[in-house]
This record gives sequence, C-alpha cells and structure tokens, in this order.
Amino acid sequence: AQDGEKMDKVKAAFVYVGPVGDFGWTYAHDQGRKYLEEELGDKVETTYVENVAEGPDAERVIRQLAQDGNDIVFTTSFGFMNPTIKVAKQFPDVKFEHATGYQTGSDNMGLYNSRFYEGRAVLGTIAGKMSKSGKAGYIASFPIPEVVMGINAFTLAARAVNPDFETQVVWVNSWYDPAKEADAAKALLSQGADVITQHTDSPAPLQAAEQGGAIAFGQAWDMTSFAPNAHMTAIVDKWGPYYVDRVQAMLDGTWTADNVWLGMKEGEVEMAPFNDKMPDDVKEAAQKIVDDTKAGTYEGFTGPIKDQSGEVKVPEGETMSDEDLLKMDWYVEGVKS
Amino acid sequence: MALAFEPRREPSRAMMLAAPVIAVAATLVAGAIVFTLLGHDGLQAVYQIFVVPLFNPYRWQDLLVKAAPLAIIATGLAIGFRANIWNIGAEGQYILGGLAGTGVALLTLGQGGVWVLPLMIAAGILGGMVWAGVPALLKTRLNVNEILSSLMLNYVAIQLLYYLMRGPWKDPMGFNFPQTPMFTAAQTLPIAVPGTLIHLGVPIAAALALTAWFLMARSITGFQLRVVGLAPNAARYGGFRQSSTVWLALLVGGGLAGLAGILEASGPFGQMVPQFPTGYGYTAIIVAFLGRLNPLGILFAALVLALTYVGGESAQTTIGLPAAAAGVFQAMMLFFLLATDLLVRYRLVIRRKAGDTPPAAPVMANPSSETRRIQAEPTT
Amino acid sequence: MTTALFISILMTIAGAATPLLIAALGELVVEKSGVLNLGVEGMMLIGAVTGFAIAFITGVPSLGALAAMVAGAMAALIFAVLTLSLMANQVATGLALTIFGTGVSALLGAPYVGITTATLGPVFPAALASDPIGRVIFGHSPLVYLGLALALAIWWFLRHSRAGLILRAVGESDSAAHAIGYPVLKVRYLAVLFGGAMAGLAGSYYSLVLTPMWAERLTAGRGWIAIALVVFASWRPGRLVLGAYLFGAVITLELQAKAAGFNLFAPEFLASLPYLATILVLAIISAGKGSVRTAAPACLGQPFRASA
Amino acid sequence: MTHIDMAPRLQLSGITKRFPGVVANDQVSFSVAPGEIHALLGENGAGKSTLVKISYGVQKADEGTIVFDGTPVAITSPREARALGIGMVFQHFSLFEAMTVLENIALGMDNPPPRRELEAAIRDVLASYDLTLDPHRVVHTLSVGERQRIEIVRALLQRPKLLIMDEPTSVLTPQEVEQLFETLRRLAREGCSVLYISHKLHEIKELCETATILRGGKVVATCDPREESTRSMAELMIGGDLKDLSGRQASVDGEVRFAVSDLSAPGEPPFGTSLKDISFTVRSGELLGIAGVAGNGQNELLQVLSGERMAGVSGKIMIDGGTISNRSVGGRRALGLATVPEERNGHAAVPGLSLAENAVLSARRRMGLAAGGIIKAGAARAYAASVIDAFSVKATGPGALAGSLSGGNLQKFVMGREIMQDPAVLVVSQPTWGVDAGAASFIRQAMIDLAAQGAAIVVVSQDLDELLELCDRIAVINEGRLSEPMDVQGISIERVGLLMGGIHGAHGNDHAGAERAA
Ligand SMILES: Nc1ncnc2c1ncn2[C@@H]1O[C@H](COP(=O)(O)OP(=O)(O)OP(=O)(O)O)[C@@H](O)[C@H]1O
Ligand SMILES: Nc1ncnc2c1ncn2[C@@H]1O[C@H](COP(=O)(O)OP(=O)(O)OP(=O)(O)O)[C@@H](O)[C@H]1O
Ligand SMILES: [Mg+2]
Ligand SMILES: [Mg+2]
Repeated sequence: AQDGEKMDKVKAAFVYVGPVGDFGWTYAHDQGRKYLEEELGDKVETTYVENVAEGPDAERVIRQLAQDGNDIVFTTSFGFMNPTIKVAKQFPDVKFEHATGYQTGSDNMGLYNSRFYEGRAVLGTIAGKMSKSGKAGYIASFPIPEVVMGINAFTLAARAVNPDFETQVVWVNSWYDPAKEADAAKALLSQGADVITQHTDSPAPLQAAEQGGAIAFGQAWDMTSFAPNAHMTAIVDKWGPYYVDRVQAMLDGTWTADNVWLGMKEGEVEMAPFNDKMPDDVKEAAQKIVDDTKAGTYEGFTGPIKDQSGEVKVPEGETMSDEDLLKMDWYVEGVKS
Repeated sequence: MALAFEPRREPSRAMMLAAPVIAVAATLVAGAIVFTLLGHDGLQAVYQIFVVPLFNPYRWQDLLVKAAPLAIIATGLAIGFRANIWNIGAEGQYILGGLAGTGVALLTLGQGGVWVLPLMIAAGILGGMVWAGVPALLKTRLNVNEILSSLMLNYVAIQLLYYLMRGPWKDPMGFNFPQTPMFTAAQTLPIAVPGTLIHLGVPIAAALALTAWFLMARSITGFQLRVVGLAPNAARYGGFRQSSTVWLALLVGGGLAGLAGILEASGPFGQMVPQFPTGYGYTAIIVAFLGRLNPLGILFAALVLALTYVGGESAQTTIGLPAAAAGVFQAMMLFFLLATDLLVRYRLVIRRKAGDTPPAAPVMANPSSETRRIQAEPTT
Repeated sequence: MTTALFISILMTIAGAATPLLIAALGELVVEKSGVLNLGVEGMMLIGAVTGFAIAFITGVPSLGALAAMVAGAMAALIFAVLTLSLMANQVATGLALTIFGTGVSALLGAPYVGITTATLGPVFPAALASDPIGRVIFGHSPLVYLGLALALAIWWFLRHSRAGLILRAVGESDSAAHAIGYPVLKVRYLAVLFGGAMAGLAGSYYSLVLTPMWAERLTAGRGWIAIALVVFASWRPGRLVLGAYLFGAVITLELQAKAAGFNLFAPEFLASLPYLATILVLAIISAGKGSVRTAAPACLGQPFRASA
Repeated sequence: MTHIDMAPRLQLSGITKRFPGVVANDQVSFSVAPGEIHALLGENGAGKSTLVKISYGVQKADEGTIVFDGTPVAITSPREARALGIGMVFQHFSLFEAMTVLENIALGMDNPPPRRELEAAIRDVLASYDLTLDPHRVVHTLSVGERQRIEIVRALLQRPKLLIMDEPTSVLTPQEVEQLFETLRRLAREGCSVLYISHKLHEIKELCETATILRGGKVVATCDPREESTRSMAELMIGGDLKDLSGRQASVDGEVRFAVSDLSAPGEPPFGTSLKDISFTVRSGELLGIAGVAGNGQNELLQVLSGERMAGVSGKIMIDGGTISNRSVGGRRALGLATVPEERNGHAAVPGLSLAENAVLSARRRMGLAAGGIIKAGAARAYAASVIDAFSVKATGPGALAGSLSGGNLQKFVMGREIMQDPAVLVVSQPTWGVDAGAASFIRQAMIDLAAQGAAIVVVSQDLDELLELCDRIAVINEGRLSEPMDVQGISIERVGLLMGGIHGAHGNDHAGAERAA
C-alpha cells in the first residue's frame, strides 16, 4: 500500500506479550481487536500472535507478519519497541504501531499509549474518601515510568481529599503471578491497608480484598465478577476506538506515523460502572474527576507537588509536561516504597 | 500371543534414524485427529506448523537463528549428561553469560575496535563457567546434588539480572525503563550470511556441535566423560578422577550456556533486558535428549524444536490456532519421540505365551539310582 | 507486632505452604518408588483448570478438587506409560509433561477465563474461628488440614505399613524387588498416579482456594519448588512439612517486610533468599556424612525392565 | 539312599528357554527327590541360573512342564513358588542395601507376622541353626557372609520343601562354608530338598548325592559326584579334556620387583576396612597369594595399590626399586603396574562400551592407543583383536559390547588386556570368581606364563584351592592386616583358615586341606 492511496481492505495484525486469556493487558488489547472487526466488518482482516516473548522472538514474529502481507502491525508491549523499530526499517511499505514505547526509527512506525494515570486519579479519589485507615496497598510490577506515574497520580488524588493518606507499594517483580499478588495483598491488608489497588494483571488482589473486607479496583478490565463487594470501579483499557481510527486511516489513505497519548477525553480510558455500595458523595467526587478530566479542567500533576523527601518538584501552578511524565522516576509525598 | 519388547544386543543404527521419522509421522497423525476433535482444522494445523515453514526461505533463517542457542546449550549439557552430571542450571548460566558479556559491553561503550566483541564473548563464556562452577564446587567439596543446586541458581540469576537492570546498569537515557543501552556496532554480533538474519552464532553452533561430536567420540577427554557416565568405578580404574570430571562437565556446560547467552545478547537482542531469559536453558535439556546426547543429533533436534516454535506462530496467524495448541503439539511430538526411542534399544516382537504351546511330552523316566551316568551327548 | 498481624501472617504462611506441601508429598512418594517425575508443574496446571471447570459447572468446589485429582492422575498416566512401559528418559519426559500441561490447561481453560466460582472455604464453623487463636487453628480451607494429615499418613505408610515397605524396596533396588516377586512396574504406576493426583489437588488449591479463578499459567512455577522441596527434605515427610512451611514463611515474610515499608537494600536479594537458603541447607545436610545418600532412593530415575 | 519310592519333589521336563540369539535351556529334564541334595553343574552360561529362575517363577519357560510333589504346577511368580514351598538364595543377592535385616526378611515373606513376632521367629531360626545375625543392622553395613545369611534365614522361615542355592559359597570362608553345609545337611535330613549350584567341584563332592550337568543349555550327564573326581566332572562340563597347569616352577631367587612397606589407609567411608601397616615383597617370577574373607580390606588394598585411592594413604609402594606411591593411576601403569579388580562389570570393564574402547581404558599409554589426546581407533581395535585372539575370548569382535560377553569371557578379555601389556607387576583380585573350570584354568595358565617371563604377580583370592595351586607363597588378610607370607610347600591349611577367620572364627577344621590331598 503506497502512502496516500485508498485501500479496499486492510490486513491488520496484533502481537501480544501474554495469552489472550490473561484477563488483563493482553485481553484488553484483544477486545480492542474484536471491536475493530465489529466496527469495520469485511474491510478489515485481523490476526494475532499471543504469548510472544519480548526480544528476538518478537522480532521474528513481527517480521513474519510483515512478510505475510499485513498492512499494519500493532505491537502491544513495551519490550516490543526495539524489535518493531528494526523490522519497520526493513519493511517501509508496512505500517507499524507500537504501544507504550518512546521512540521510533522510521516514519512508517507510530506510537500510541493511554493516559491510565487519569483513571488512577479517580481511584485515588475514591480511596481517599473511603479509606478509614488512610492507607492503601499498591501492588506494583516494575518501577517503570508508567507504573511510577500511576502510583503518583493515585496518591496525589487521594491526598487531595485526605492529606494524611499514605500509599504503601509492594513490588512483586512480575506482571502476572496470581499467588504472589494474592499474598502481597494479604500482607498489605494485615499491615493495616483497607484499600488495595494494583498495577499487575491478575484479579487475585481483588479476591484477597474481597475476603479481607477491603475495597479494591479492577485492572484493565471490569473485574466485578471476581469481587462483587470489593470492586469499586476499574480502569478499563479501551483500545478499540484507536484501532478503528488507525485502520480507517489506512483505508482512507491518510495514515501517518504519530505519537499519541490518549486518555478519557478520547474514550481510550474509561471507568467501569461504580459499585452500588459506594456512598453517593464518593460517587460524585469520582465522577467529577472523570468529567473534569474529560473537560481538560483537571490535571493531576499540577503543582505544588513534593517528592518523598518533601522537596518541591513541581512548583505551584505548573503542570508537568508529557515528556517529564514519561520518564518519571521519583515518588510523591505519601508514597512508601 | 502378545506384543513384547525384546532387548537388542546392540543399539540399532537403522532405528536411530527411523525413530524420529516414525515419531514425527505419529505426531502428525495423532495431532490431526486430536485437534479435529477439539474443533480446529487438525490437518491444517499440522500442515501449518510442520510443513509450511520448511518451504519458506525466510522461515529457514528464523529456524536457524532460533535453533542456534538451543543447539549450543544442549551440546554442553549433553556432554555433562553423558557423564551423569545433571546440570539443570543452563538457564542461569545462560543469563550469567549474557550479563558478563554485557558488563564488558557497558565498560567499552565509548570504544570501538575489533577486540571488543571477542572480549565480550570471552567474558560471556567465563560468566557461564563461574555460575556452573558453584554447583561443581559444592558437589566436589560437599557432595551436594547438582540437580538441585544448579536449578536453584537459575532463580538467583534471574534476580541478579533484575537487580542490574533496575539498578546499576539501567540505561540513563532510557526513560527509566529497566534495560541497558543498545550495544554499539562494534559490540554487535556480525551477520554471517549477508542479506539474511543468520548471525555468526549459527555457524558457531554448527562448528561447536561438530567439534563436540569429534571430541566425544575420539578424544581421551570425551572417552573419560563417557566412561564416568557408564561406570564411575571403571573411570577411576582407568585413571580418570571423579572431581575432574565433575568440573569438566559443569564448566563445559556452563561455558557453552554462557556463550549462547552472550551470542543472543550481542546478536538478536543487541542489549540486555529483563526479558532476556526465555527458557532456552530448560528447552535445551529436551533438545539434548531428543538428540540422544549426540551433538549431531542435537543439531537436528534443535531445528525440530525451532520448527515447532516458528510453525506454531505461523499457525496462529494463518488458521488462528491458539499458542497453547502449538505447545500441545510440541509436547505430543516430544512424547512420541521419547516413546519411539525405545525401538533403538528394543525390538518389537510377537511372542507366543508359554501357555499357547501344547504341554511337552510326558515326564521322562526318573533317573534310576543305578544310572551313574547318562551320556546324553558323546564327549570327545 | 500486634496479635492480629501475627495471626494473619501465620494464616498466609499456611496458605502459601499448603499447595507446595501437597504437591511435594506426591512427588516424594513417586521418588521413593524410584521414579523422578519433573512434570509436577504441568500436572498442577491440569489439576487447576479441571478443578475450576468442574467446580464451576457443578457449583460444588469439593467435586472440583476431586476432579483435579483425577485429571492430575491422568496426566501422570502419560508419564507412567512413557517412562515405565516404554522406558523413556524420565527427566526429558517430565519436562515434556510440563510443556503439555501448560498447553492443555490453556486450551481447556479458555472458556473459563474471567469468571469466578464458589471457593473451597474454611471447613470449621465460623464460630470456632471467631477469636484469633481459633482462626489460626480452625480458620483454614480443608486442604490445609488435608496437607498436614497427608504428611502424617505418608510418614506412617512409608515407615510402618507393608505396602510402604514394598514401595521403598522397589525404589531401593528394582531388580531385587523383582527377583523376590514384587510387581515393580505396578508399584511404580500406582506411585506415579498418586503423585499426579496430589499435584492435581495442589493445582486446584490455586484455582479454588488461594485465587478462585482460572487464568493461564496460574501456578507460576510452584511445581518446581515442590520438586526442590523433596530433595530439601531429603525424602522425609516430616522435614517436608518443615520445608514447605519454611518456604511459605520466606515468601510471606518478604512480602510482609515490603508491606510494612522496610526499605530493603535490594529487593532482588530478598527474592533470591529462599533459593540460596535451599542451597545452604542442602550443603549442610550433604556434608553431614552420607545422610542424603542413604535417604535418596538408590534407583531414582533409572528405567527398569523385567526380564521374563 | 534312594528315593525311588517317593514322588519326586521337583520334576522338570522338556524345559526350554530362549533368549535372543541363545537357547539358555534346551529340553532340560531331571528331577530332585525329597531330602536330596542335588547339584546343578555347568560352565558359565550353560543355563543353570536360568533354569532355577524358571523353577522359582522369576522367568517363564517357553516350553516344558514342572511337577512339584507329584502335581503339575505353573509357577508364574516367586510368590507362587514360595506358596509351594520353594525357597531361593540368589547368585546375585536380592537384598535392599539401605534397609535393615528385619525389613529385608519381611520383604522376602508373603505374609510376615507383625514385627515383634517376626523378630522372635528370626531369632529362633538363627538359634536353631547356630547362625549369628543382628536383625536391626542395615544391610550395607554387613559383610558378604552375613548378607547371605539373610537370604538363607529368609528362605528357612518359610519352612521350604525345596531350597535352591545359586553359587552360595563363592564368597565364604572355609569355616563359613562348613557351617553352611551343616545347615543344608540338616535341612536335607528334615526332608527338605536342596538344588545346589556351584563351580567348586570339591564342595559338590562333599555335599551332593546327585549332579545334573548342563552344557549349552542341554542336560549332558547325570552322575553321583561322590563317585566322580573333580577332574572328571569338569571334563563333563566342558565336554573335553582339562589341561594341566604347566611350566610352574618355583622361583624365589629372582630380584625383588614389587615392594610394599608399612602401607596404611583409612577405610572407604562409611564402613570400609582400613589397611594397617601392610608390607610384602614379590620377586621376579613369583606369585604371591593373598587369602582372606571378602570384606577384610581386599578391595581397599587393590585400590590403594592401583592408585585409585590416594587420600590418606601412607607407606611406600615400589616397582623395581622406584617409588610409585605418589604417582597417579596412569603414572603407575606407565611404570609397569597392571591391576585387575574383582568386579569386572563396571570396574575392570565398562559393559556399555566396545571391547576396543575397553582396551583404551587401561592400555592406552603402554600400547600407544592414543596420541595428543586423541584415540587411535585403528590401534585400539587391533589391540583388542589381538587379546581376543590370544585369550580365546568368545566375542563377535573388537566392536562387541563388553556387556554382551558372559562373565568368563569378559574376565578372559580383561586378564588378556592387562597381561598382553607385558607388565612388570600384575595385581589381580578374584581372577576366576564365578568363572567355569575351563576358563579358570586358562586364566591361571596365563598368569603362570607371565610370571615365567619375569613379572611379579599378586593374586588376591578367596578361593584357597586356587591360591594353593597357583602361588609360591600365601599371606592372609584379616581386618586390614596382612600376615607374614608363608611358603606353600608344607603350609598348614588349618592355620590359614584360622588366620582368615581372625580370632572369632577359631573353630575351623581341615576339610579343604583334606580335599586337596585327595
Ligand atoms: N535375561 C537374559 N537375556 C538374554 N540372555 C540371557 C539372559 N539371561 C541369561 N541369558 C543367556 O542365557 C544363557 C544362560 O545363562 P545363565 O545365566 O543361565 O548361565 P549360568 O549357567 O548360570 O552361568 P554362570 O555359571 O556363569 O552363572 C547365557 O548364554 C546368557 O547369555
Ligand atoms: N537382562 C539381560 N538382558 C540381556 N542380556 C543379559 C541379561 N542378563 C544377562 N544377560 C547376558 O547373559 C550373559 C551372562 O549373564 P550372567 O549374568 O549369567 O553372566 P555370568 O556368566 O553368570 O557372569 P557372572 O560370573 O558375572 O555371574 C551375558 O552375555 C549377558 O549379556
Ligand atoms: Mg549363573
Ligand atoms: Mg555366574
């Protein structure tokens, strides 16, 4: 497909890091793929490869997909960035879109990401209002900017309603280890946390919260079914609209490499329905964050923001740039890690 | 009548070659049936996984690149297994090889020069050896079972990798992502066949297997390892020391795993990342056995396993077979290969049970006490 | 440390230790019969998915646990046929079984992703578990008690029963056992099937008790730890209980320390502690004059063929 | 002493058993009367073990019938055999090393009584047959003789009507043998039949009333051993004339080639025997015999002499005046030391390797079978072929796996491999253990010929007759100490027996000497 040419049909391929059955990150992307098929019908043909290890295996799979005649390849894990860059250079006629990366090597490769931290602010607000102990347990995978950003956004929002609020982080060093995530949640609960939130992919922490009588939030997907009482809401990754947009651009011949970071406004980040058990004032406060975020009137990373040592990192009135957010490696006051 | 396995006096050479073919054929048939029953197109699945990649030149490159580290690690492991040294720690040794080479790469980031890559490779081999040296030391000094110690060290190696990636070795320009900078051109493994993906690791794997095969078959050291594995007391009788064998087996295994590690890091990866270990160290154990612990067989086995990976991926895209199905296929093929292995050492016979024959003639006369000697046969 | 915290730590330790204990007990019996089955992880996954599916379909979690045992035993049967009847290498077959279990469980489990089911909750009436001490004693899922009871039963079986004596004899010298007239292969088949059933049950602990759900690779490598524990315990059920709970404790305490906000020098070091500790313990007991040698079944891992 | 009027205890007819490439038993028919002690004789591989395994249900015959006490029976398992009243003591013991005597005995019974009762029953049997054994000891701590007693007690507890013993005496002292014979005779008097396999023909003469002789799986003769000479029976077994040892000349005046002084070494952990101040010398052309009961340090001595064990060894070993004690196995070989340990399968030879490769194992230096760390395959094959040829080893060629040879043939190959390296000193252990008469005499002759060429030879053996026939001087090893060597001329067998038994077994008799004189 030459640039600028209209197409009748687009072959789109997806590369997943986990199994489509993880009910987390990969599951959400696959839901996006299905949404794409629904929306565009027979104008699109999709395939996917799941469980692809980051590194040379990914490079091979991406290349294979390019060779097999796909017009656009979505690579959906940070570790696929360098492989995607390599393959994109070798296949200038194929378009590549990489999720969560920070660089590209050629103009047939675009980047996309979601502002999940916008959802974290909603969770933080709920936590700050509902927690009795003023302490949340945060089960985190790896201290990459994406995760750090989420922890900070959550804590900032919680402290906005409860200035003494603390977030205790436990790193489990894995995106997916249900037993360990469950044990971490139990440990946090026993140390006095009454809110559990997570940046890992399994519903196990939710179930632990349900058993321990705490509240918790779904990750990537509405996980109410796992914890009907504990599950307050969830940040839902809605990749579907973006995928439709990009494939439509291919069909129209208007695709260009881009680096987009979309959030609630664009419908890429959504909150799952609030649990009925949430008090109305909490619902209102939470909904207000959602509405303000969509309206552009709420930006969590607006100063003054102090780091753990109390030093002011973001002065009053300033808002952190996307560039700074994307390499965030420090924690705001109230985070214990 | 019953089917029975009867031991052969000597292993059958014909069967050594035929057994894998029988196994693959059985996998194809059984796989097609099972997956049809599970609601997939079984025949297509078999075709996509096992046949399509073989007729695509691009896929051949993938096969070779994927098979190279498996073959290198398996060759080293097989040498140890021959001597009954059960090094299950290749995964950790692979990681340490990658890490040691990466350490050199990080120290030489600014420098060019042809010596950089060889130095990285030497460091990688050494790294794997050091990691394998721990179980060797524990076994020779304290008699610690090497299966367990080497297995445990795999987990430690992964944590060491995580620590270095998140801490001291993190790319300062890398947006805080836990990974090193990309290696420079001087630190990257060159391509062996221009215009392809086939890097230097592929010919190295082949050369190593051939060398290992020759040395195992013909050298005194190879002989030593084989004798230790078959009969440790005889090895001592032959003048081979037990501890030297343990060290040799583990250091060779660790060194080759380390080599595979740095070749992968400096080749396909081009940097060090937390996702560096992908289970090659475990898969190589299977490769070693499928290759009958013979380096030439291992080359073949590594290609077959690579085929199941590569073919499995293409079956996902072409017919939407889930990744798990490729895993099941892979396991089925392993099962069949392991099962047909029997035919090398045993032959399948149809045996008539004793009860099937009519009873023998009535009992012969009780030897009378007068008969001092019955000559049933003339003596000369 | 408050009592509540202490109690809750104890509860978590039991939770983390139980599946390891059950799977390792099964493997211990298998190894005592002279067979090394490295496929525990695969059998656990098959047990986990089967347990979940049956519990979901029937709504009866205990039926799920039962089905998990059957499924684990069926997976073990593949291993048994290959290694016992066809004399395939046990190490390689065990690894292949793990690959198989991972794949099959993912295939079978696809329809169950994203749903939850009734759990195998505490056995004793809640009244008993109302005070803290009561919780520690009576507040667990039945499998926690079953694990401990099994350890005791297996200890008695190996030490004092005729069948246990025969099992040990088969693992000690298959050729001698055969010469006296014991059905070596039959004994080993039974041991391997039992090991499979235990692995299946241990797997179902994850999908029915610890995290009542199914997701691919739910057991996340715990099967390997179970195998390590058998050696760690030098083939003794009593030490196995100790080892499993010790391991559970290390895992739990690491997370507790993190949750309590202790800033550890390198969390990675703490994460590798259980493995380093295993090596250390192994070194200590191995150096102690041949105790491991006599504990290890002499025929472990060797194929046996009866000459008839 | 006839048993015609009674139904035979065991009657085999037309028993045929085929293994791949061999007919182990070919239409074998004979019978054993109640209370009879019946010998089963034959060369290595004649099919004796196979036949008794069939009778005990361990293996199944392809053809033929078994009648027990007048009733045709199908014995398909040892359990059924025991139910009939058949007991067996195996050639290769069927014991469990890591278990106690009690557990081993319980395993050998079908319905053992509870532990305490069983222990009492064991003590009863031990007392009534005058045997000693501690039921609570773990087997791997026991001597070979004690291990055999476990098997015997196990069989006796079942009150057998037929006791099968496969080469039971190859590991016992003369005193132990005598005690065993007493037990067997007593059993026979009580009506129990005994089927007895041994290569020691003088024992057969002393013990048995009838002998069935097998050759190549067929019954070739039945005889009364009391009326035969050992020589005539041996000739029946091999189907030809037995050669005399020739060229035996006492030479005690050669120069000292092998000298060992004050050799001490710790025992193999955990239960090995330590060596204590062992000294002896062997002259050129001389054969020194070392007698002793198994487990008294013979294996340790062999390993210390060969260099396989060096840790903790003190003392001096010299060849032709040069010290070798600080040299490795290979270094000692290079200087002319050749050793043959008692266990051929897995120690002196690797069953899973070809004969050519087994030649490389110990002959690579002296015969130049390797260069620059690489094996010279052609040279190895040629050397193996020459050994096969010179020592009449029955094998398909240098490529045959060592494990495919029968015990006697493998022993010939191993001996030939060492002897043809033209060693200065040869140290061998149990050179003819379990080897049939023909092969044994060949092997002995080869050692005599080697000595005649000037080598010094040390023979460690439990077979006193062999030593008396072969050696110039004999020393006895007991609990790691070596006695003064004694000249064979005019030696007192009783004294040797007493030395062998140490202080404990001091109630020996003179039967072996008497037998030899006959
Ligand atoms: N399990 C077996 N498989 C194949 N061949 C066998 C087997 N057992 C014995 N044979 C063969 O059968 C023949 C008879 O062996 P057997 O052990 O009965 O001899 P034997 O008379 O007991 O010899 P020895 O005096 O050395 O003990 C030998 O040729 C042997 O190679
Ligand atoms: N299970 C078996 N399978 C195949 N061959 C066997 C088996 N058992 C014995 N044999 C063969 O039988 C032959 C002799 O066996 P056996 O054990 O009777 O030896 P032997 O002559 O009695 O020696 P030894 O003196 O060591 O007892 C060898 O050729 C061996 O390969
Ligand atoms: Mg025999
Ligand atoms: Mg024999």
